[in-house]
Formats: sequence, C-alpha cells, structure tokens
Amino acid sequence: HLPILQWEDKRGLAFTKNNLSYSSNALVIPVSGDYYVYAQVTFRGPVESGTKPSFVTEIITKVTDSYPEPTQLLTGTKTLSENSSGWFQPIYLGAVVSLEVGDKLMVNVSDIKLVDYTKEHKTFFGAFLL
Amino acid sequence: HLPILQWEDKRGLAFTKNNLSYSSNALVIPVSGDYYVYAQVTFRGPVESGTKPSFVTEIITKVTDSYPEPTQLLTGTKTLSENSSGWFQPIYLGAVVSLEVGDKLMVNVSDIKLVDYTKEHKTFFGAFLL
Amino acid sequence: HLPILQWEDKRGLAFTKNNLSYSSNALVIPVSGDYYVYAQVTFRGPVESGTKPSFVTEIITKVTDSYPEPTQLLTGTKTLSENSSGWFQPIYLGAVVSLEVGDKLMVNVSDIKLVDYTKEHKTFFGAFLL
Amino acid sequence: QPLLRLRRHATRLPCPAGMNWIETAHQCCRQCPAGKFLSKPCTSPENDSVCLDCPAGTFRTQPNTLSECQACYECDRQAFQSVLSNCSATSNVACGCEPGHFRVCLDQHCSEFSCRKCQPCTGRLIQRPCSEAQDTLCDSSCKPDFYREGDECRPCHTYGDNGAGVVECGHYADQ
Amino acid sequence: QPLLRLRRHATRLPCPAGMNWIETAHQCCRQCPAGKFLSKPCTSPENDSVCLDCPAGTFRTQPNTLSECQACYECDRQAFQSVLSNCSATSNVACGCEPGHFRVCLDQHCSEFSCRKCQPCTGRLIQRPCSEAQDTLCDSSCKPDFYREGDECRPCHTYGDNGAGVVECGHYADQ
Repeated sequence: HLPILQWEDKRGLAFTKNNLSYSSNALVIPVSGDYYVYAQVTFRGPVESGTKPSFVTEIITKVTDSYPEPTQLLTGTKTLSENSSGWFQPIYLGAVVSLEVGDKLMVNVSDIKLVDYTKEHKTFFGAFLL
Repeated sequence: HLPILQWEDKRGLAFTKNNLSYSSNALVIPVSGDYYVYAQVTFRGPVESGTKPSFVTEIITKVTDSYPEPTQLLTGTKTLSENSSGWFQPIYLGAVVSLEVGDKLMVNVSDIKLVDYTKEHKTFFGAFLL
Repeated sequence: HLPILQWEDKRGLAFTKNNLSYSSNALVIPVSGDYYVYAQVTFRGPVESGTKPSFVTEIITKVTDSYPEPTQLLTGTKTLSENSSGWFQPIYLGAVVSLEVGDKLMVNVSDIKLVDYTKEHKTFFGAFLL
Repeated sequence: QPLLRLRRHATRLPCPAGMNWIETAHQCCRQCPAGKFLSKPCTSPENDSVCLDCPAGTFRTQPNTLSECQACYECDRQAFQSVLSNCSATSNVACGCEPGHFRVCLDQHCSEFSCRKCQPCTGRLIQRPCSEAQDTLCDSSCKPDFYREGDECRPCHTYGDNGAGVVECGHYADQ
Repeated sequence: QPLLRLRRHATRLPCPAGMNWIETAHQCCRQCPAGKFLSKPCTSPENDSVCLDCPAGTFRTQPNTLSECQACYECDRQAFQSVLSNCSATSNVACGCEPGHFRVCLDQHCSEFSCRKCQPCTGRLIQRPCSEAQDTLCDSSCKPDFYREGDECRPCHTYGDNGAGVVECGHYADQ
C-alpha cells in the first residue's frame, strides 16, 4: 500500500471533538452516518535534483473491521510538467461518504518525501458529520 | 452547451437520501434552501496522440423551471502544459448556493472524451443541505 | 502582507445570512463555533507578455482582536509551468476551523493582477457554521 | 387501514404559457419580463406577481420567476479586453479586444479568450490586416529596401549610411 | 413607548491597553504575555486571566488572549534546509540552507524558498564564494592547466598521461 501520512491533532489549528478521535494515523468514526471528509496535501519538489517524479497522488482511504482491505474513497492524481527547479502542487479532495462507527479514515500519498509538511495551513485533513 | 456527465447514483460509494434524487443526469433539489454543492472531475489524456487540448473545464450548472437558460454556479478552468505523453488533471469545485425545490444540478465538461470515468473515487459529484 | 481580495456580497449568486456579514473585505463571524471555510481563486495570465510569475498563492487568513497579527488558516501555492501564451489556474481551499465571534476572514493572493475577476462562478469565497 | 394523513402536497400542475409554478405560492404565477426579477409571487392567479428591475450590475435576458438577477460578467481589462457593449438589465456585457490586439479563443464557443498583440509585419507588405478575429497576415517576401535575415526583414542600409556600404540588398552594391 | 426588551448584549467597550474584550466573559481581561495562551478568562477585571505556557512545538510572539498557540513551522530537511534557530515559546523556527547550498526564493519575502547545491566552479577561479543568499560566482576564464570545452573547463592531460598527448592546453603541444 501507499505510505500513510501522520497528523498533528492537538496543537495549533488542529483539534478533534465530539468523540471524533485520532489514533495511529487515522480519524476514528464515533457514530455511523454521512460525513463530509476532506484533505489537502501540498506536494513539493524536487527533493534530489534530477529525479523528478512524473506524478503525485493523494488518496483518502477507509479501513473497516468488516473488510480486510482498505477502500479508496477519494483520489487526486496529477502529472507534473514543471521543469523548473522547485515546484509546488496542492491537491484538495472532499466529498460526502457514508461511514460506520469504528471506521478509520487515512490519507495515503504516492511519495511521502514529496509532501510539504512544513506549515500546518498547507497540508490538512478533516471530517464532519452532516 | 457543453456535454453533461452521467452519474451512478446507487452502486458502490454512490447514494442518494432525504429525497435528494438523481434523474436524467441531474440531482433534483427536494426542498428549497442553501446547499453545499461539490464535484471533482479527473481529466486524463491524450486520448488520440497529437490532438492535445490546451485546456480542460468543469462547470456545475443549475437548470430551473423559472428560467429558460442554465445558470453556471461553479467553474474550474485549467490550461494544460503537460507535454508528457500521458497526463492527469483533477479539478475540484465546491461552494454554498441557494436552491429552490425542483432545481436541477448538473456537471458539464469541455470534452467528455477526456474524463476519467474508470474509478468512482476519481470523479464524483454531490450536495448536502446546510 | 499580501494583497487582500474584495468581494461582491449581494448581487447575483452572492448572499449573506444568519448575521454572517461582509464588511471591509472580510467575512465577520457572528457567533463562536466551528465553520467550514472555503474559497476558490482562478488565476490567469500572462498580464503583460514576458513577465511570467513562477507561482501563484491563495491564502485564507483570520484577523482577530485577540492577536495583533493575522493567522494563515489555509494556503494553496502552485508553481506555474505554462509556457503557452494564455494560462488559467484555479486553486480551491476548504477546511473546518474554530472561530470566535468577531473574527474576520479574508483571502490574500500573491498577485492581484493575476486574479480572474470577470465571472462570479470562477472566483468565490464562503463559510458556514457546522 | 387507518386513514393515511393526507400529505399536504399540491401536485404540480403544468402552468399555462407565460406562467411558472411557484412552490411557495403553490400555484402558477405570471413570469416577470426580461430585465426584471420576481420580488413577490402572486397570491392568486388573478393578482399579479411583483416584479422589480434588475439592480445595476445584474441582468436577466429572459422572462422569469427567479428571486434575483444574474451578475454581469466583466471584461478583462488587464488582458487587453475592451467592452463592446455594456451590461444592461436585459443583456450581459460583451467583451472584445483593444485596438492592435486580436482574439485567441480558448474553446470553440470562445467564451474564454485572450487578446494578443497584432504582429507588425515590419519590412513586409500586409496581406490581411489584423482584425478582432485574426492576427495580421504578413507577406512572405520582404518589401523593397528590406533584406531577409532568418525570418526577419531588415532595412537595407542606404548608400553611405554607415560608410561601410555593406552589400545587403543586391542592387545597392557599393564598389 | 413600551420598554424595549433590553437586548442582553453588553456593548463591546474598547478595552484599556494591555487588555482584550473576552466575549465569553463579557468583559475586558488582561492579555497573556508572548509565549503563553489564555487558558481561563478572568471572571472580573480585578482577578487575572489564567495564562499557560505554549506547549512544546507551539509559540506566540505577541501578548494575546487566544485559546491556543500557533504550531511551529518545520524546516524542509529533504529540501536541504537547516534550522537556523529552533522554535521557542515566543518565536517560530527559522530555516536556512545546509552548507554547500544557497537559497532560491519563490517570492519577494522569501517565505517559501528551496536550497540548491552551490556550483563547484571546477577548473575556474572562484570570484565570490557561495553564501546563504547566492550561488558561487565562478571566474569566466579557465584556470591554468585547464582548457575550455563549450562552457566547461577540462583539465589538460599531463604529458604522456594516456599516451595520446592530445594538444589541448597549447603549451603542451606534443611533437
């Protein structure tokens, strides 16, 4: 599977409430229902000069006890045409999904080395019950 | 007018509820109010090599009995600079709009041949009442 | 600081209600709580031929009486690789943030001359209380 | 079978021409003409809806029963667009290109276009002048008194101009 | 004139210096100093607000009455950034470039920058060494014992090095 991002859930702008908790890289759903789930990952590169990836991908996945494999809920894939030295590429995803209590939501990326983790307002992840 | 996308409304991650129904390519608004409407279309190409479009556009439009022309609610237009052979370009749109009962919401695209319809988590469309 | 965008809040698709008001370029928060805040800016260029910026940035910031400096809530930064004459680049941002009554929300951009202000459905800004 | 509580939901009757179904009034009301919007729906088919003029900066091109008018587009001044016709209560603004520029359409309907500077055809005859729709078409050969260098036409140095009297345009060869 | 029901809305009085209006307490409270945040607002102007230190990894550079501190930025290790000064309770982290790299700013304020490898000036003299702000400036001409090939300076083959004794650096012409 693609690498899973880790998140800060308390400090700065980050917060969890109403029992929507964060543990081992996942948001844990406290009550079944329809949630608007969203995430933005800002990718940046090149990390090592020369090795330029041809694309970046962000996927919001669901892991549930009722099924052994993760389910891909939302995917953003973008090819890169930047030939300039430094490049930035934000990918935002958001949609309503039906979730069950205990489901876990995670964010996977094509290459964790390309994720801009330096500022909390550039890469973020969240959900709210409708 | 630009081509209108058709959607799956029952299988997989897709669902409709609370009388928000889907018919003839449109979400039909059951009760007047403010809705958060969103859609992502992943475009990919080139379909035929050579013929590279210079841009892709996604538009969420409203059709209503009260007016003979569709209203463009949200538009995402991106020029393509990918010279690489295969390219991917997701466009996400979302905003709050005031809708009347019976209004119909649709998604138009600049070129239907360029839409990546292969996976439900790459191209999606939805709305919820605030 | 980066230039602040001005918005239409009454005509066409624009509206404010439930005391969420717009004054001097900012949405003013009427009651403390968690809000989903979003904005899309469509950038387009080149304005003068030749001078091609290497990137565009959109930032949703919060100004509050409790702190002398604005806080950056959401940021979308994209480098430009378009060498074609005309280019378009939409950036969408959206997330849940905790706000206090009286807080002001604004949208800053890297270069106001590059903002496509011509159509209300290409560049927009909003928030709703969860 | 207990009497089902009748759900109060008047079925939508198709309205006669020139009238639209108004949900809040639960009846058909007369449409407001282009350039106006429906401020207050009719309370009975006899009395009329209250229609108001579209506020400045908005328009409606068709008869309607909408509660607001559409916001006018704006011409992209910074991209050398010019106003062909202003927005009115019944028509959106129409944009073109400033003099000396021509339209480069992004799509077939040309709903998005940029304005590019017309090429000057220095040293060439103009086959077709620049227009709103197309760039100037320059003659492929150079004008007399001009010589070709790459795909440019350069003015010949007039005899004795810089003393060097360089041989460029053939018939001005200097001994 | 019936007694207007007094709307329970204490007007916001401008607070004296060093104090901010706290909506939940409906009064002005003393600001917490930089490096701290407002854990519990004052209940009356006399008693003080409860201010706590910013938790590790967060900071506040100014006096405030905010309920949380700002999260520190991080330096982009993978992009050869280095920490100039760590995040403290009263100041954000400051990032620079690792030795042998220089800063390429994305914007005028250089709030976003990448670190690029300094050019080595192989075969040339260094006019100006690489610094945090600028790349090395190499001399345009090649060092002695180096010859120019394109815009590179290549070491001359020492005599008999590979037998071929190719003539590169002029004065080593072999007969």
